[in-house]
Parts: sequence; structure tokens; C-alpha cells
Amino acid sequence: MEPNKRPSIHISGGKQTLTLHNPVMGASGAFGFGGEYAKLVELDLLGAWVTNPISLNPRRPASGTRIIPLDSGVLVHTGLPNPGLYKAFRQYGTRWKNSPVPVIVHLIGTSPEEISECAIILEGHEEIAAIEIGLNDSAAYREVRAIVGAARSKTQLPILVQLPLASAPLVALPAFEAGADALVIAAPPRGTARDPLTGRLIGGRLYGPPVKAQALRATGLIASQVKAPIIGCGGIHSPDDARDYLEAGAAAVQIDSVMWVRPALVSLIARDLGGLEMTRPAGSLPDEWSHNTTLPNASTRASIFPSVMPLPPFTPPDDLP
Amino acid sequence: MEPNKRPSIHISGGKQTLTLHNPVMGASGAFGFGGEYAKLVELDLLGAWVTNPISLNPRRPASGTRIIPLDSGVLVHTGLPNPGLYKAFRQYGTRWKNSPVPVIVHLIGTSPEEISECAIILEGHEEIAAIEIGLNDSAAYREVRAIVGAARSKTQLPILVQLPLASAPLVALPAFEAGADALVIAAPPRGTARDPLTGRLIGGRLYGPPVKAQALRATGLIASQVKAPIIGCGGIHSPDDARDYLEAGAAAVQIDSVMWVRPALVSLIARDLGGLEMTRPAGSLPDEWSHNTTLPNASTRASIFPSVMPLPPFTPPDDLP
Amino acid sequence: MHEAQAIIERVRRVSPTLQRLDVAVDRRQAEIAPGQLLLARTTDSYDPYLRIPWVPVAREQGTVVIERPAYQSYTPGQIVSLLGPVGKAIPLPETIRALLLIAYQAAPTALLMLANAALARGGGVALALIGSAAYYPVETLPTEIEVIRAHDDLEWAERDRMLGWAEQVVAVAPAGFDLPAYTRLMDHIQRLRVEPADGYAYGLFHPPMPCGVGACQACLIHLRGGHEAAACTDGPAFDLKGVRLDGA
Amino acid sequence: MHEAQAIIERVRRVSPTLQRLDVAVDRRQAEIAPGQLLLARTTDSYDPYLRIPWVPVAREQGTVVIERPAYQSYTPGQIVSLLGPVGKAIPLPETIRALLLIAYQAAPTALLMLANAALARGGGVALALIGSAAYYPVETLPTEIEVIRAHDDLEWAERDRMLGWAEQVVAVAPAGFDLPAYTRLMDHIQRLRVEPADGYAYGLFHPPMPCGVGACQACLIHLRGGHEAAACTDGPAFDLKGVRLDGA
Ligand SMILES: Cc1cc2nc3c(=O)[nH]c(=O)nc-3n(C[C@H](O)[C@H](O)[C@H](O)COP(=O)(O)OP(=O)(O)OC[C@H]3O[C@@H](n4cnc5c(N)ncnc54)[C@H](O)[C@@H]3O)c2cc1C
Ligand SMILES: Cc1cc2nc3c(=O)[nH]c(=O)nc-3n(C[C@H](O)[C@H](O)[C@H](O)COP(=O)(O)OP(=O)(O)OC[C@H]3O[C@@H](n4cnc5c(N)ncnc54)[C@H](O)[C@@H]3O)c2cc1C
Ligand SMILES: Cc1cc2nc3c(=O)[nH]c(=O)nc-3n(C[C@H](O)[C@H](O)[C@H](O)COP(=O)(O)O)c2cc1C
Ligand SMILES: Cc1cc2nc3c(=O)[nH]c(=O)nc-3n(C[C@H](O)[C@H](O)[C@H](O)COP(=O)(O)O)c2cc1C
Ligand code: FES
Ligand code: FES
Repeated sequence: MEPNKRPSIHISGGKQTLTLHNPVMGASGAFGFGGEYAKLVELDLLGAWVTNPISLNPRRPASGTRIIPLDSGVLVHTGLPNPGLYKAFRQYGTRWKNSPVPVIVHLIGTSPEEISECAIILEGHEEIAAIEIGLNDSAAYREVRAIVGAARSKTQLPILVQLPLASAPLVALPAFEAGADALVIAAPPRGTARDPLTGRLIGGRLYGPPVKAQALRATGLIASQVKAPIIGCGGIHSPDDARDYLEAGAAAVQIDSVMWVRPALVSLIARDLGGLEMTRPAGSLPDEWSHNTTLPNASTRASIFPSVMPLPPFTPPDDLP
Repeated sequence: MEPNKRPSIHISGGKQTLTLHNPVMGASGAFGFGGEYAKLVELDLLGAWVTNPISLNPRRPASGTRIIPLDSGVLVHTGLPNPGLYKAFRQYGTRWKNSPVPVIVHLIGTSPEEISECAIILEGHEEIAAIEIGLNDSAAYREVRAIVGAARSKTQLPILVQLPLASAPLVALPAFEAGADALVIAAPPRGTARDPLTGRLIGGRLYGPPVKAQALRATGLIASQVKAPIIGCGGIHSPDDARDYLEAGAAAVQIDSVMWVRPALVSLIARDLGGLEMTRPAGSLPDEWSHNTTLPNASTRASIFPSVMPLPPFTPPDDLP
Repeated sequence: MHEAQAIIERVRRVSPTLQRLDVAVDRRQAEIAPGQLLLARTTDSYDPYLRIPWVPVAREQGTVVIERPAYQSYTPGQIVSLLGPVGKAIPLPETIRALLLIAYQAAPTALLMLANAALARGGGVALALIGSAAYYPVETLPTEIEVIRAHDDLEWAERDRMLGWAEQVVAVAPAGFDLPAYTRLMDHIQRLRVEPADGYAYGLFHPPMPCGVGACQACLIHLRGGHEAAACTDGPAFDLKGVRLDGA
Repeated sequence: MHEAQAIIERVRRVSPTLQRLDVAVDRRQAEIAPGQLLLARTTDSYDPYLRIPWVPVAREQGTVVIERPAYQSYTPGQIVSLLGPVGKAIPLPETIRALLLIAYQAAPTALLMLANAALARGGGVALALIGSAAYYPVETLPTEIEVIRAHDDLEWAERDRMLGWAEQVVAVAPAGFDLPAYTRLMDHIQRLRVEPADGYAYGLFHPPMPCGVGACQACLIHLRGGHEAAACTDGPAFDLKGVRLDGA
């Protein structure tokens, strides 16, 4: 691995600090429980990765698990199945211990009581570098304070709070004041779409590039209002997407469904943002490096500008404003 | 024109009633001020159309008007230029009078005072069938009540209130209680994207099919909580999209950017939802009718199901559950 | 299991509705076994967003043969991105004598590589094309395969004879209709053989697979005993004896 | 101005970087004039979402010729949806003798139909290809056009002579860089002719056009006198004397 050129990011909470050697993390819900992506992406390039959502008690999958393809995206409805926190440690604890980068456990933030209990369990485990709390879309000021506060009172681990896109501007401040060490903006927004197989309207999480514009806006708004470190998340599909979040005020980013559709981009994004070597190594196969992967679709998009149409992309001369 | 098979929709407010002979309307911001689409779509098929947003005083276009292509959508930043309400009447009044279907004026809901004044002006004009008030994303409970209440106290016209997607679940009830006769869910959501021409992050309105899942979800939620007639709006690009809103609880729909990208679909959607004749007329050109137009992209999407892959779409036998 | 680029080397129209692509794949993906999938991206656009499952109908010397609808457009020389092999091979006995394949309201595409493997081992292969599958263009199939076509559902004439003849049965039905289809298949089997042997009847499960690596939890199949398995890592073929066919 | 289907009848590679499509269009769109656009959808996908502007380089008998980058893929027989004609014709005097066209850091595509119209009226046509435009493959141009190529900006050698020679000047520059480019052009012109005549210098404005009918307000150009005009209905060509070149 090449030397890391960008300074590390420190997120301190309680008595412990989460150190990210790269601003790019794998997001909850897309990355799996136990490093399922270890064979597909260069895990050690990432700053950290977040487990799929875990509850205190096991959750069965939704009886109607559904995947609905949308334009440039997908709606996913799984019911957030997970083995519960105790069994998750038995099933995945060794893999978490062996992870080359910090592991953050995502807790489903149902109630203050449940979160307290989970925080106490996690407290004893050195293989866990931080907690991320997921909030329900409908959680408002008081509930957010109670849930985050419950975790804060029980753990010295850094606490990240992932905010629903819809309520992020409203609950960012209470989450921060109640003890969040960083805010993740945002969780995948929820939507409704018709399932082509059953003909029924289904609710679920939305993934894909179209999520980015809204999450980036929320990141910009909240970064200007709340003094917490912000982690941008939503629709990142290229190094440029990730850099947009940093420019809007985020200290780091989480990437989600791009891992499903173009896992090779994960390393590219992490290398780019981490200041790592981007040059194509001599003798490498096109699979391993492609300039083109940084700009999917850019050539098609450029076609809405007819004047520049049939020429290669051009750089304006220096003396033009 | 074929006979209308679906019963008309009545939205009553003050002493006047807005009657829609078709549940499909043209939305503000996409349809223009004065029936610019009259040459491209069969205006008389629509239930009504809503003008572009109009303020009391003229608004110049944003100095940085920007259009940013996104995956399956677009970000539009215009600054909502308009000639102001007085001049709008001079410029477009005759066309509003001559419109074959009701014209709804969209007012930019900046302050209660401005809205009062606009409502008073509109009151005297028979060519206006209703008012639609657009709210700012940041307008909360108190401000929404004040703005909608100000209009209600000054006009007998039906009042539609178009809610921002982000705050719709929060401000639907105050808007209704303050006198809204129908709620439009939702205004195009706002987002941020990088302008490829200037390299700067730009805020603006988001259009395109990806908007639908979130607006449909908000429609379902609000329809189950607020007893107001709901008008669904966002990402409608096919008759099926429009029908999804009706199933989620909407009484009518507004269509926006599909007019830009596939104007021929407007008639198709209105005919389908209005119960009008859909059969392809003998001798018509393919331009005028296409089964395919109802299902853009459906064949590509179906390809994620490998088992049904190389066969034509199939109907499950009746005796399967 | 990895992501690699592949090249479409040849495009052949094999019937009015189908075309086949010869795709040069990298060494590890060329080892793909019957039942396993490749997840393909063929354009730079994110529409469609999820990768498209490609189930080869044959493989040979670094090339796999992919069957696609004729209305789609592919070009020789076109470079595609493939993720895979996804899933496990369908278990096939070393000395299979009689293999019954059933395509129920679905193309038999995902069964053809298995058919070839059984033929190569000297086994007899019958393929029942039921419902819409009866419209599958049989001229594309190896002539050694005995084809049975039936328009009306699982009540086909030869059914009980074929189920008795077969040492192993592998069925495919479309996502969303797989459980009811396999339920009825198991009902028929149980009526013939009091309790079918382990590994006698397999069903293929092809739900959409966003990730293909067991991470997204979107392709879970409910197994007897109250646990779940991911179609993408433990399937797509499951011994139907072990599956909760009521889906609960 | 309406929406209609059209058929790509022929696809010709005219240079290493360019191809030209002969597109059979309906009667009203076949009447398209120099400067007007067609807004095209070539796929069922909504990615890309907005229609792509097509500016014909020639028209003849129900067919228009469209110039596209060579790396894009089109098929003879392909059906596309076209919206148009969008905008107004570039005003060209009936008896033009000397027409100067300037492509500044942009392809001259949008100027070629006007060049042909002027040649047909017996006029002389000069085309200045400035900056990146100098890489435009001139072998595709009618030989009657005098081509001037300059890599360095608006300081090309023949500039003042050509501006003096021309009865009319029409320039194209890429969206986003149009105002600064036209500002400098007008500076040069003003230095030569104290006050240029009305209709002497036109600039083409090609901002993205979501609607093409004047409804979305996304393509407004600021005119002198404090009002705006839509590039899609009042343009794309504007007399540069009437445009607020500072953009305010
Ligand atoms: C207290 C609490 C805390 C939570 N914390 C987290 C967390 O940490 N992280 C996380 O990701 N999730 C969290 N959630 C869960 C989240 O809200 C979802 O329930 C979860 O993501 C499962 O999603 P699903 O789509 O798979 O199932 P469901 O949410 O059960 O899917 C049903 C959805 O469909 C919608 N719907 C159905 N029909 C219609 C219709 N006609 N119109 C409109 N909408 C319709 C419903 O509104 C509903 O939201 C939490 C939930 C609760 C109650
Ligand atoms: C009181 C009031 C009432 C309104 N009523 C209506 C109405 O009736 N209907 C309607 O459609 N609109 C209404 N609006 C206007 C609306 O909020 C927008 O201002 C308007 O739509 C113009 O949008 P624009 O994108 O063209 O310009 P602007 O809104 O001026 O665009 C700038 C936007 O970019 C965002 N931005 C810029 N840089 C960044 C960054 N780095 N990160 C994140 N965000 C960034 C800003 O948050 C800002 O929202 C109202 C506004 C106000 C103040
Ligand atoms: C066909 C062709 C078109 C080009 N178009 C552009 C262009 O639009 N903008 C630009 O800045 N450079 C353009 N270039 C320049 C090349 O990108 C490169 O910078 C240029 O060729 C200088 O290197 P050289 O030594 O090969 O000439 C073009 C080159 C060629 C061959
Ligand atoms: C090649 C081909 C494939 C077909 N596939 C299906 C199918 O998958 N599902 C279905 O319900 N019908 C299918 N059909 C049936 C046709 O849609 C039509 O219903 C059938 O041909 C009955 O009409 P007929 O009298 O022409 O046979 C197919 C027909 C053909 C010719
Ligand atoms: S496809 Fe993601 S878990 Fe199987
Ligand atoms: S493109 Fe919509 S107003 Fe010109």
C-alpha cells in the first residue's frame, strides 16, 4: 500500500477516539455484517466500515422482501433482518477483530432502553471502534435526544448518529447536543414504489445516484449550522461525488450501493480521496484501473451542450473569466 | 373529444368551486405562464393547469441560471423569474381567459402580507379558477398558518397549497387547518449539484422520475393523516405513475417535467386517467399513439429477473396465489 | 468471485426471439459451474441501476455463452463488466443416469448448462417446458434432450412417469412465483415417493440480487428450522426439502 | 414546433472524430432553418434525461443531416423522437456577399447550414476556427468555404481584415463561455467600426434547453433595456448589439 498523503481524521467521544486513515467508509445496510466485501474491495484502503443495522433482539426478514428497480436507482425493502447483538458477536466477532480497519457497529435506534443495553454490551469489546445509531424517520426532537443521550451515558465509544434525510435539518442539533460525536447525513431516504411482481405499493429505502443532490444539500445546510463533524452519505458513485461532500462541509464520507453495482470504484474513490497513488501501474489490466470509471456517463451528459458537442472536452483559456 | 367517463372532481373553497373534468393537471414551474404548451399538448384534455410561480413584484432571473444534468433527472436553478402579478395579468390575462380548462395561479408564498395583497388582486378576476400557494422549504408551523390564513381571509377562490417535499408531513396539517382546500404533494425537492460549466456547487429544484418514490410515500402518509383532498405531484412519467398516486390516496395529480422530455405522454396520461378512449385510431401515425410510451424502460428493467428473461412478459395462471 | 471486464466476441441470432453472445471472460470466471450467475453491466449509464444476471448456457475455453432476448442490442467487441461467479453450483451426482429439468412459466436458460453437464456424464436428460416456457424455441437445444411441452400448468401428461424415472429433478420458475410453483411440484413428488430423498428435487431461486455477495440481505430464502439463506451465496439452487415453501 | 418520430436512414463516419446521420423527419420538421434546433430522444431510458439538441448541418427533401461524435452508437433504421423546430432562423440578408462565421472554442456544427445557405445565394463564406475549434476536421466542409485556423484565441492574424470584409458575422461559443467570448468579439468590432450596424454581429446562445417552448425559464438571455428573452423561442441567435454582455 502506498503511503497515505492526507492527514488522518479523528472523531473523539467519551474517552475514546476513532481514527480514520482515509475519509472513505463503507455504509451500513450496503456493506454487510462481517466483511462480505473483503474479497471484492481493498478493505484496507477504507477509513472504516459500518456493519448492517443490528438490533438488541433478532429481527426476521420482512415476509415481503422486495427489490424494485427504479430509474437510475432501486428501492430495497428487507425489514432489516439481523441476528441480534449477542448472536452477531458470536457470528461475526472474529471477523471484526481481524478487520484491517476500524469496525463501527450500526444500532437500530428503536428506544432509549434498547440503545442503553446495546451500548453497555459494546462497551466491553475492543474490536468495536465506534457506534453508529440509526434513527427512525418519524423520530423528533425529544426522542432523538433521549436515544442519543441514552447511548452517551453508557459508553466511552465515539457515537455517530445517522440522520434520516427527511428530518436531518430538524434533528441534527438535538442529536449533537445529546452527545453525538459526528453526524452521518443521511440514511437512505424512504420511498414507495409499485412492486412489478405483486402489483402492490411497497415502502423501502432508496439507493442510487439520484439520492446525492438532496443529501448533499442537507450536508451543506447542516455543516453551516451545527458544529459537529459531518460524514456525507448518499448516492456517491465517483471520486468527484465524494469530493463534493467534502466541499459542502463533510469531514468524511460513507459509500453504499456503488459497492453493489461497481465494486471496483470503491478502491478508486478511496485512493483518490486518501491522496493515494492513482497512476495506472505498468502492466496492470484495464480492470484494475480505468480513467473512465471516474466519469460514468459524463460523455452522454455533455451532449446537452451542442456547441461543444463533437470535440473532445476542452479547457477554457486562462484569460477568460 | 370523446365523452368523459370518470366523474369530475370538485375542490370547494370559500364560495367558489374548482371543477376538474380530468384528474390530470399541468404543474407550476414546468408548464409556463401563458399556455406555452398549447401547441404541443392537448390542453383541453387536462383538468386544469397551474401557472409558473408569480410574486407580487417582478423577480429577475438568477444571475447564475443553471441546468445541471443528473442521472435520470435534472437540477434547475432559475431564481423563479416572473413579471409580478400586475404585469402578469397584462401579459397573460387574455390567454388565461381563453384557456379551454381552468387556470390556477401559483403564488410564491413569501409573507402573509404579500399573499394577502395577491389574493385581493386575484379575487376580482373570473378567468382565475383557483390559487396555488408555494411555500418555502424552511417555512414551519406558524409561518405556514400565517401565509395560508392570510390568503383564506381575503379570497373566496379555492386555495391549493403546494408543500415542499422535505417538510410536507410537518406542514400539511397547519396548511389544511389554516384554510387550504387541497394540498399538492409535493413541490420539486431541492438539491445541490456541481455545475460542470462553472465548477461550483449550485442549489436548485430536482426533476425527473427518481422524485416519484419519495413524493408518493409522502402522499400516502399525508392522505392517511389529513382529511384534505390531496393532489399528487412528482416524477410522473406514465399513466401507471399517475395511477400510483391515486391508489396512495390522491384525488388528482400534477405532471411536470415529463412535458419537457416527452410531451406526447401528457395526452396519454390524461386520456388514461380520465377514462377517455385509448384505442389507437385507424390510420393514425405511430407518433400519435404508441403502446410503448406507457412503459418506457420496462423491458430493460425486467431484465433483472433472469428466469423470465428471454420470453415475452407473462401473466401468472389464475390458480396461483 | 470478483469484478472483471469481458469482451463480447460473437453475437448470433439463434431464433426469432433469442440471441446468444460468446463472451470472453477472465480465467476465474471461465470456471463458472451450472447454476452460478454472472452479474453484468453493459453500459456506463446507471439506468438500469442493478447489474443484470447472466446465466451461461455453455462454457468452453475461456468463453461463456449467454442467452439474451433478440430485441436487445449487443456489438462484437463490446466490453462489459462482470461480477462473479455468484452462488454455488447445482449439485449433480457424478454418475447421473436420468435428470429431469422443469421450466415452469420461465425460460429454461438457467438449466441448460446443467443439461449439458449431465449429457457429458452419459446421463439421459428430459426437459419439461410448462406454460409460457412451451414457447421457448427448442431448435436451440441439444437434440439428445427429450423435450416435453405442456401448456396447462403442472398437470402434464408424462409427469408421473418422468418423476419416477428421474434420479434428480431441477426446476426453475420466475421470481415471485417460485414458491407456489415448487409447492405444487413437491406435492406431486410426495404423492409418488412417500418422502423424497435429500438432493432429489432442487428449485432455482432468482430474486433480484443487488450485491451478489451476501451483504445487502435482499435475496434471503426462508429455510426449514427458522433460518434464512442468501440466494446469492448459498443458492441459487436449494434442495426443496429444506425450503419453507409457505415463505414464512 | 411539435413532437414527432424520425428514422435514422444512414450513418456515415466522416472523420476520425465525427459521424453524420441522415435522418428522415416529418414534413414540418423538414422545413427547419439555419440556427433552429431539434431536441432529440434516442432511447427509452430517462438517462440522459433532457433531450439532446441536434443542429442539422444540412437538409434536403424530408431529410436532415445531423453531426455527432464518432464514439456514440447509432443504427440505420433506429427510430428517434424529435421536438422542433425550436427557435428562430438566423436572419441572413437575401443578397449576402460576404459572411464571416466564427467558431470559438466550439465545433462550427451549428454554423454549417447557414454557410450552405449563403453559398447557395452566391455569397462568399469564411469560417474562422479558433482555439479547440481548430481541431475540427475541415475535410468535411464545402471547399468553397475559406477556412482560417487559429490556436490562440481571438487574436488571429486575418481578424481585422475579415471583420472589415464581412457584411455579417455569426459566432458560436460554448454555453457558459459565450458572454466573455462575444464581449471580446464586440470589442474588436467596435474598434473597427465605431458603432456596428443592427444585424451585423450575431452570437448563438446554446444553454441547455429543458422545455424548448419558453415555459421553464431556464434559457433566458439578458437583453439591453432590462428584459430577458428565451434562447429557445427568441434565439438561439441574438444580435449582439442588443445583448447585455455583462450578463446582469
Ligand atoms: C423506532 C425505530 C427505529 C428505527 N431505526 C432504524 C435504523 O437505525 N436504521 C434504519 O435503517 N431503519 C430504522 N428503522 C426502521 C425503518 O423505519 C424501517 O422500518 C426499516 O428500514 C425497514 O424498512 P423496510 O422498508 O424494509 O420495511 P417497512 O418500513 O416496514 O416498510 C413499510 C413502509 O412502506 C410504507 N408504505 C407502504 N404502503 C404505502 C403506501 N401505499 N403509501 C406510502 N407508503 C407506504 C410505509 O410507510 C412503511 O414505511 C427504525 C424503525 C423504528 C420503528
Ligand atoms: C419566503 C419564501 C417563499 C418562497 N415560496 C416559494 C414558492 O412559492 N414556490 C417555489 O417554488 N419557491 C419558493 N421559494 C423560493 C425557493 O426557496 C427558491 O429560493 C426558489 O425556488 C429559487 O430557487 P433557485 O434554486 O432557482 O435559487 P436559490 O434558492 O437562490 O438557490 C440557492 C440554493 O442553493 C443552495 N446552496 C448553494 N450552495 C450550496 C452548498 N454548497 N451546499 C448546499 N446548498 C447550497 C442554497 O441552500 C440555496 O437554497 C420561496 C422562497 C422564500 C424565501
Ligand atoms: C481531433 C482532435 C480534436 C481535438 N480537440 C481539442 C479540443 O476540443 N480542445 C482542446 O483543448 N484540445 C483539443 N485537441 C488537442 C489534444 O487534446 C491535444 O492537447 C493536442 O493534440 C496537443 O497535442 P499534440 O501535440 O498532439 O497536438 C484535439 C486534438 C485532436 C487530434
Ligand atoms: C415465441 C413466443 C413466445 C411466447 N411467450 C409467452 C410467454 O412467455 N407468456 C405468455 O403468456 N404467452 C407467451 N406467448 C403466447 C402469446 O403471447 C400468445 O398469447 C399466444 O401465442 C397465444 O396465441 P396463439 O393463438 O398465437 O398461439 C408466446 C408466443 C410466442 C410465439
Ligand atoms: S444479493 Fe445481496 S445478499 Fe444476496
Ligand atoms: S428551454 Fe424552457 S424556456 Fe427555453
